[in-house]
Amino acid sequence: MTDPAASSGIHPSPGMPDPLIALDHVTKRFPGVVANDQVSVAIWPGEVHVLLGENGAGKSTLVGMLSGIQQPDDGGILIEGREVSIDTPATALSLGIGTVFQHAMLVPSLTVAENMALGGKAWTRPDRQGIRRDMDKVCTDLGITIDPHARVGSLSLGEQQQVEIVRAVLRHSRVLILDEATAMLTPKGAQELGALMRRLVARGLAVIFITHKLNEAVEFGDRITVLRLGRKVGEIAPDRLRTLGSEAVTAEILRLMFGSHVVGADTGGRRRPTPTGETVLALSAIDVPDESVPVRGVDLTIRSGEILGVAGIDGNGQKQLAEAIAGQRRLGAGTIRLAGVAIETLSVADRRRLGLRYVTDDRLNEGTVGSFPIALNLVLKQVGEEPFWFRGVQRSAPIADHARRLVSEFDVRTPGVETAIGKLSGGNIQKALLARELSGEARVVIFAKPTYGLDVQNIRATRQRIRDAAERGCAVMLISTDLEEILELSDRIAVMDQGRVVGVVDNDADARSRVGALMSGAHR
Amino acid sequence: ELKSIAILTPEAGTDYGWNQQGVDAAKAAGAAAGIEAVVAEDLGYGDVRPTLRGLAQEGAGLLIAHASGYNTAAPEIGAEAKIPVAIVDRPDALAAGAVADYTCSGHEGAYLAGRLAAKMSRTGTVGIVVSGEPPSWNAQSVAFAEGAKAEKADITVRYAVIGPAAYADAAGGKRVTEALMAAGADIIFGQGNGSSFGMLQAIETGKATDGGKVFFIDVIGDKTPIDKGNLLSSVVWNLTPVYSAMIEDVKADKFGTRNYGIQLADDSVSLLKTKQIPDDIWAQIEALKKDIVDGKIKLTPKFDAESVHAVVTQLAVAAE
Amino acid sequence: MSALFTEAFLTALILGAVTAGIPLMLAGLGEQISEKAGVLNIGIEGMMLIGAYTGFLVAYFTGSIWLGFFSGSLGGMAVASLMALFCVRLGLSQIVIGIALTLGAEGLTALLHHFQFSQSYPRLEAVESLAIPGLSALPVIGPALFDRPPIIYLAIAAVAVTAWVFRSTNLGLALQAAGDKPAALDAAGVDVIAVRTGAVLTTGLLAGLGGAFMAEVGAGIFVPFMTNGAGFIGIVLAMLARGRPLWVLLGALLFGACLSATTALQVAGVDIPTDVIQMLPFAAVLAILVVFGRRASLPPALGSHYVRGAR
Amino acid sequence: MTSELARKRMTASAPRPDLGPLARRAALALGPVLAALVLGGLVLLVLGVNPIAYYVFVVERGLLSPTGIQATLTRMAPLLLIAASLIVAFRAGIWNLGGDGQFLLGAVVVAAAAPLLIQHLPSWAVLVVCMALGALVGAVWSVLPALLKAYQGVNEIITTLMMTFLGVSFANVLVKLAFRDPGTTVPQTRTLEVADRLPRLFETTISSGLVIGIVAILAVHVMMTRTAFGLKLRIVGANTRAAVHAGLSVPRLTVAVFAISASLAGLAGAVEILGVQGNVRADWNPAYSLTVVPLVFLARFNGPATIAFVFLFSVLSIGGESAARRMGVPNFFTLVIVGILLILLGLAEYLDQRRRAGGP
Ligand SMILES: Nc1ncnc2c1ncn2[C@@H]1O[C@H](COP(=O)(O)OP(=O)(O)OP(=O)(O)O)[C@@H](O)[C@H]1O
Ligand SMILES: Nc1ncnc2c1ncn2[C@@H]1O[C@H](COP(=O)(O)OP(=O)(O)OP(=O)(O)O)[C@@H](O)[C@H]1O
Ligand SMILES: [Mg+2]
Ligand SMILES: [Mg+2]
Repeated sequence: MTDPAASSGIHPSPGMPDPLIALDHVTKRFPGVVANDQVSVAIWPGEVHVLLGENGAGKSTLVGMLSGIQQPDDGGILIEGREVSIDTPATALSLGIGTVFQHAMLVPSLTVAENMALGGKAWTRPDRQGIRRDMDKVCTDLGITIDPHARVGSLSLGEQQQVEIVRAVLRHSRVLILDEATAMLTPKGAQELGALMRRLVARGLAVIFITHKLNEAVEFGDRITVLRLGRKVGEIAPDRLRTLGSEAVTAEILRLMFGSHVVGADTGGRRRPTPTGETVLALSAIDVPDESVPVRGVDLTIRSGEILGVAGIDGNGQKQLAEAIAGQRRLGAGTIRLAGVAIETLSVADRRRLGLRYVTDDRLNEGTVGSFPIALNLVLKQVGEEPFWFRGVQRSAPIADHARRLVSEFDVRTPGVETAIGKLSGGNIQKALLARELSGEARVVIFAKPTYGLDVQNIRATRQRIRDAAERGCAVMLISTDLEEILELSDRIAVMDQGRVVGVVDNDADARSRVGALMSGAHR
Repeated sequence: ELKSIAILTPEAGTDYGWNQQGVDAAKAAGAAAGIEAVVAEDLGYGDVRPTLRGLAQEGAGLLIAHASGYNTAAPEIGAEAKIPVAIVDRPDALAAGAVADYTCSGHEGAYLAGRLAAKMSRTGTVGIVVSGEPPSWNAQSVAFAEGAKAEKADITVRYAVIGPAAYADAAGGKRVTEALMAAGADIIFGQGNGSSFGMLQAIETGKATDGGKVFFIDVIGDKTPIDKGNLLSSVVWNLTPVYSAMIEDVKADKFGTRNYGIQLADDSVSLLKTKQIPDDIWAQIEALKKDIVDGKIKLTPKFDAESVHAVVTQLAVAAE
Repeated sequence: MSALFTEAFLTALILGAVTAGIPLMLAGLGEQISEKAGVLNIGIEGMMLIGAYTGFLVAYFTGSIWLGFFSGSLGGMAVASLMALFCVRLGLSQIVIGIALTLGAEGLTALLHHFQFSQSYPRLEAVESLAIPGLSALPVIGPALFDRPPIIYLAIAAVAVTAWVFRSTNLGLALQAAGDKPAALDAAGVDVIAVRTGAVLTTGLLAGLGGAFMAEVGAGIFVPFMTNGAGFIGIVLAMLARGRPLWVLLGALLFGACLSATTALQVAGVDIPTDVIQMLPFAAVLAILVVFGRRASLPPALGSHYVRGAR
Repeated sequence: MTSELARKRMTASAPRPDLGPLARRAALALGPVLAALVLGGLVLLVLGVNPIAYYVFVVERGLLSPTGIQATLTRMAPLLLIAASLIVAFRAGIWNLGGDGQFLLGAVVVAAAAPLLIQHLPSWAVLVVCMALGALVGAVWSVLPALLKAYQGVNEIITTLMMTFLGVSFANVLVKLAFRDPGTTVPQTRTLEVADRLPRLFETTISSGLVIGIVAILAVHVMMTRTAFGLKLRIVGANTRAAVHAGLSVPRLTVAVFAISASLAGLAGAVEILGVQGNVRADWNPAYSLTVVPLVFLARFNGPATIAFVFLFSVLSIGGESAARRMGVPNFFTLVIVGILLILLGLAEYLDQRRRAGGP
């Protein structure tokens, strides 16, 4: 609270023009939480303004008030110095504020072009041709390819995010808000998005960019605001950002984000000697039928203590494969052996009983039951088992104790274990999910995008947990679109492309380039 | 001493039909005997035990359960509350001091209606439309068809039921009646509470296949007040004598020693004379009525639906 | 040719099927619009009944069948506006309010009928028909289909209009988005509440018109409870049609045809117990579901209230 | 600093001081009832009827008079069983709207079997066998929707509604053609004598069906809220994908839900026959299910709360019938009151939720 930057007002100096948008001491409360507490932020044209903060810090809520999704309980919003009330998303759009939300805001049953047409005059025909033309132009501008006639539901999350960016640009927004837009992108994709942001601000737009990746913040940002527990705890202005080196900026950010105590040092890089344990998971000749991305002929083995990374661009059959191993999908052909036992005909529950764990990447729609309390979600896969149930009857005390233990162990930020899990921020839901899967006796753990949407500190903690799992002798499959993550953790790396494993490489010095080549389709 | 009687009806006593005849008769009989008549109408076909108990508690000295659907509940509650009950369609339930039946069959009247219809039909086809197949309607449907055939052996009798639980299906009544009219019927014998107004509307707004007017023969009540010139007749049931007799029997401690009924003989069943019926034809009908009363024409009621299906004209017959 | 299946009789059967089918179609079409926008409208039976009552009342007192249809639609919309207020705006349970409106409408119309018409049972005059030149001269189907009250043509046009709105307008996209992912529609700057309110009111309009049709054309009279479950059949039709207006029309006509077939079998004196014959239309639908039963594709947000920014 | 900040954040918007939970519940239930009575009273005034007198009759007959309250409690039995049936299904996310068909067929088969069985078995055994039979028949009538839903994903609202339409006709076919009492012209089944029916409670006319109903609804409540099986059903109901992910066999649980729900509805039919009616007539269809649906919703699928709502509804329907007769108002007025009451109860719950959420 003593950081001078934190109190920086809306008008930095009397002579300067008004900022494009300013949030003036806004406060937003939710039942049991103050999501934003007297936050003041000014957004300038021609700047990428990065919002940083740990999970639940209030970033999404803050931009929600600019997008018309939330109304501030206190404080005001100014556009070019005039106080405005952004009471609906329509108002936000008419004010030139375009948003790419953290959770996709497209209608899955409509095509890309139809999604773009949403909001047009009621009785008119959606101008599919015109939209297509405009889209083509923006897409070439941005170096993106999207089929305007594809149904959005058939696109990967990454592609959906691109669609939303194109839509925001198409609408001639003056302010573009990107809430964790790079979370689903490959490093290359993130780079492209960064370049795009630079081009947009060069045209005089303002961009608000929320991310958990500090390197992106430093690389693409002109100004950085850090939120913590709902309060603005610091702002790094453009000149200071330029003068400090990237090392120093990162240190400064970490200090602002997590307080003065030092964040655990990164243990990253190549790790332990190559594991030599026996094979725990063996996939042979796996086929998984699927309408969009069928998986074909996958052969993989993972030893005890080994981490097998599965790299690949989002939507290349990773999810289908993971679901098939977990038992949520029927196999077309092939066998799956867990410690020698064929499990391909067993149910999800039986596979779990044998020690198979699957951390889904779809935490909202699959991993949790949003309306149920955290405590129950933490035993969701153990319903009926002792000690939580005795002869089929629920025992509240052990369930609550278990929940409290995991909540503190995994640092889930929540008002209590009886809170509905859907009310938590994305990162905290993910922590709860990890807590559930990593507790108890596991032999094989499949992680799908385990750090998606997590803040730096949680990413570190999560990666450490993945390592610990391997250390304890688990066979770990790590599916991720984040190549850095794969390179940091894996012993070997399998690359998936269009439903096939196109190569498995040891994680040695030239792994990066070989994986990169495989991912970009060099084998084709 | 008997101070009041109560009647329970499933629907409102304003239907120019079964419910209204019951309610009106109970009031008339009560007035004649100088006792109060309590009316509980619109009770539906569900559980009437609460109402029966309530009326018993309020001091009714005779419960008239005016629906065949009440004939299980009423004797039970009557026995429980020690009050005599009158029911319909269960002649075998007769119990001294406790239960008497007044199964109403207008079959004699319906037979006359059939004779009348056959005499007056120009097209040689008459129709029967019903909204359901309860016993008393079946008996009248059979008698109507028999009467028509007795009058004119080659007459065609068409028959159709409106639909499931269609007592209120006025649109269905109209639709089915129109189909029968298109099949040639110029006289419709209609039985069906709310739906009968739909039948009437079809008749009023439609034409017979010969281009002429279609006539309606109603049952139980007298729709003359709302007629627009298409009402040919009605098999009218008058329950006042029945209820009066019951009251007398209760007073005389004889209730439950006999059942009651309606018949042409005492005018508790009668055929309505409207101005649509020419006098000469009416005279013939009067003569036929006398034959029935005198026993020269023997009629036995048939209460089941199969009997109805057996007497109406089959397609095979029509195709000859 | 048999003496029974004359041209006049066949005409009457087809006509009966159409006349019975139109109210079902209007109800189903209305329900489909609500469902597309994410509102499960269980109150449709009540909307039909009120429509039937007001339609009849006005047609009877003014002598104008058109004023009757107009006020029947308004009556349906009045009930629908309650649904819009309580369910769409305030987010009360759609099932509770839907059933409450149906029960209330049943009671209210029966009550009003009791005080107004239960002595007189007024009946309307025949409804004028409009012959479509050329087509009406066709045998059997000419008089059955092309020499009918103009409201029937309008009702069928409503199917075409709805299909057009669904397929080729921005409104259609908005309706679909409101039922599939209301948050996305909201984020695109369209007021979800307004879209859903409009959809529910349109449902009321169509259901009210269906009720008015039933009272004015179908029966020529109002009697209590006369819709007799037509609204619920409308719900089934809407769900079976999976968002396609034309299928609602076909389903409704099929239903009407089953009713006519029932009558035809009886009039022909076929000696099957009546109750067995009457199971026909329902058994047919179930058979279709068993044979073609595929995943039902109801809008994902159907039945759930939309609150902006809620988690 | 962190903890201080965190504490401030977590407590800054503590919910406003609450009324006692009992007082709140009472206000929640009584407020809408009073408001509905006032609105209904206005309607009565328009009709020229004294509302006070009307309501006095309702309360007197439905609640205060000994025979009235007995009738009210007896009426509750089938409603409670149907409510239990709906709670199981709705909590599991399955919209079983086929309760009326399941009820009716259970009733018909029991009505046919009981008078025959009584000739061979002692009365208590007949009652037990027949209740099991009713439950079984109800379950059988849900097999088609259950399988279609579980293995084909066919929407159960359509199929169960269809099965009810079909069931109503089929029940008539059974009564008229298969199970008909040859001793009467009325198309109805044979009758189970009063003495052989479910025993009455103590010296009253209250059927012991009431006890069965209360036990069933409480059992269902405990099952859904306290047991592993109930939780599995709730997971399926809340999020099917999560259920699959958690390793639950969704199709099998779906079939189980239909089986339990439909057999409770069938049991309701059996209890209504064994406890009250004694036989079934053709065209009999009390259609209880439709009115119970909103009641369980208002009770938020909570067993004890449902009992309260069912009681309220029974008082209204028993008392309303009598008041209507005595005041010369058509019985339909009760429907109007019930409609208004449902809306107001829904509204009260909405206001309460908003208040608890600390909204404006
Ligand atoms: N609609 C809502 N209802 C209740 N609580 C909410 C709501 N939206 C946000 N919150 C709470 O407000 C706090 C801030 O959430 P917000 O989503 O803004 O965090 P964030 O910084 O975007 O986190 P993340 O990085 O995980 O996305 C969290 O504690 C969250 O649980
Ligand atoms: N904000 C979010 N937080 C967590 N999970 C999300 C979020 N948004 C979407 N998801 C889920 O993440 C999953 C990954 O989406 P994606 O479209 O990339 O799937 P995929 O791995 O390509 O598989 P498929 O090809 O079957 O769609 C989806 O199931 C989606 O529902
Ligand atoms: Mg966020
Ligand atoms: Mg994909």
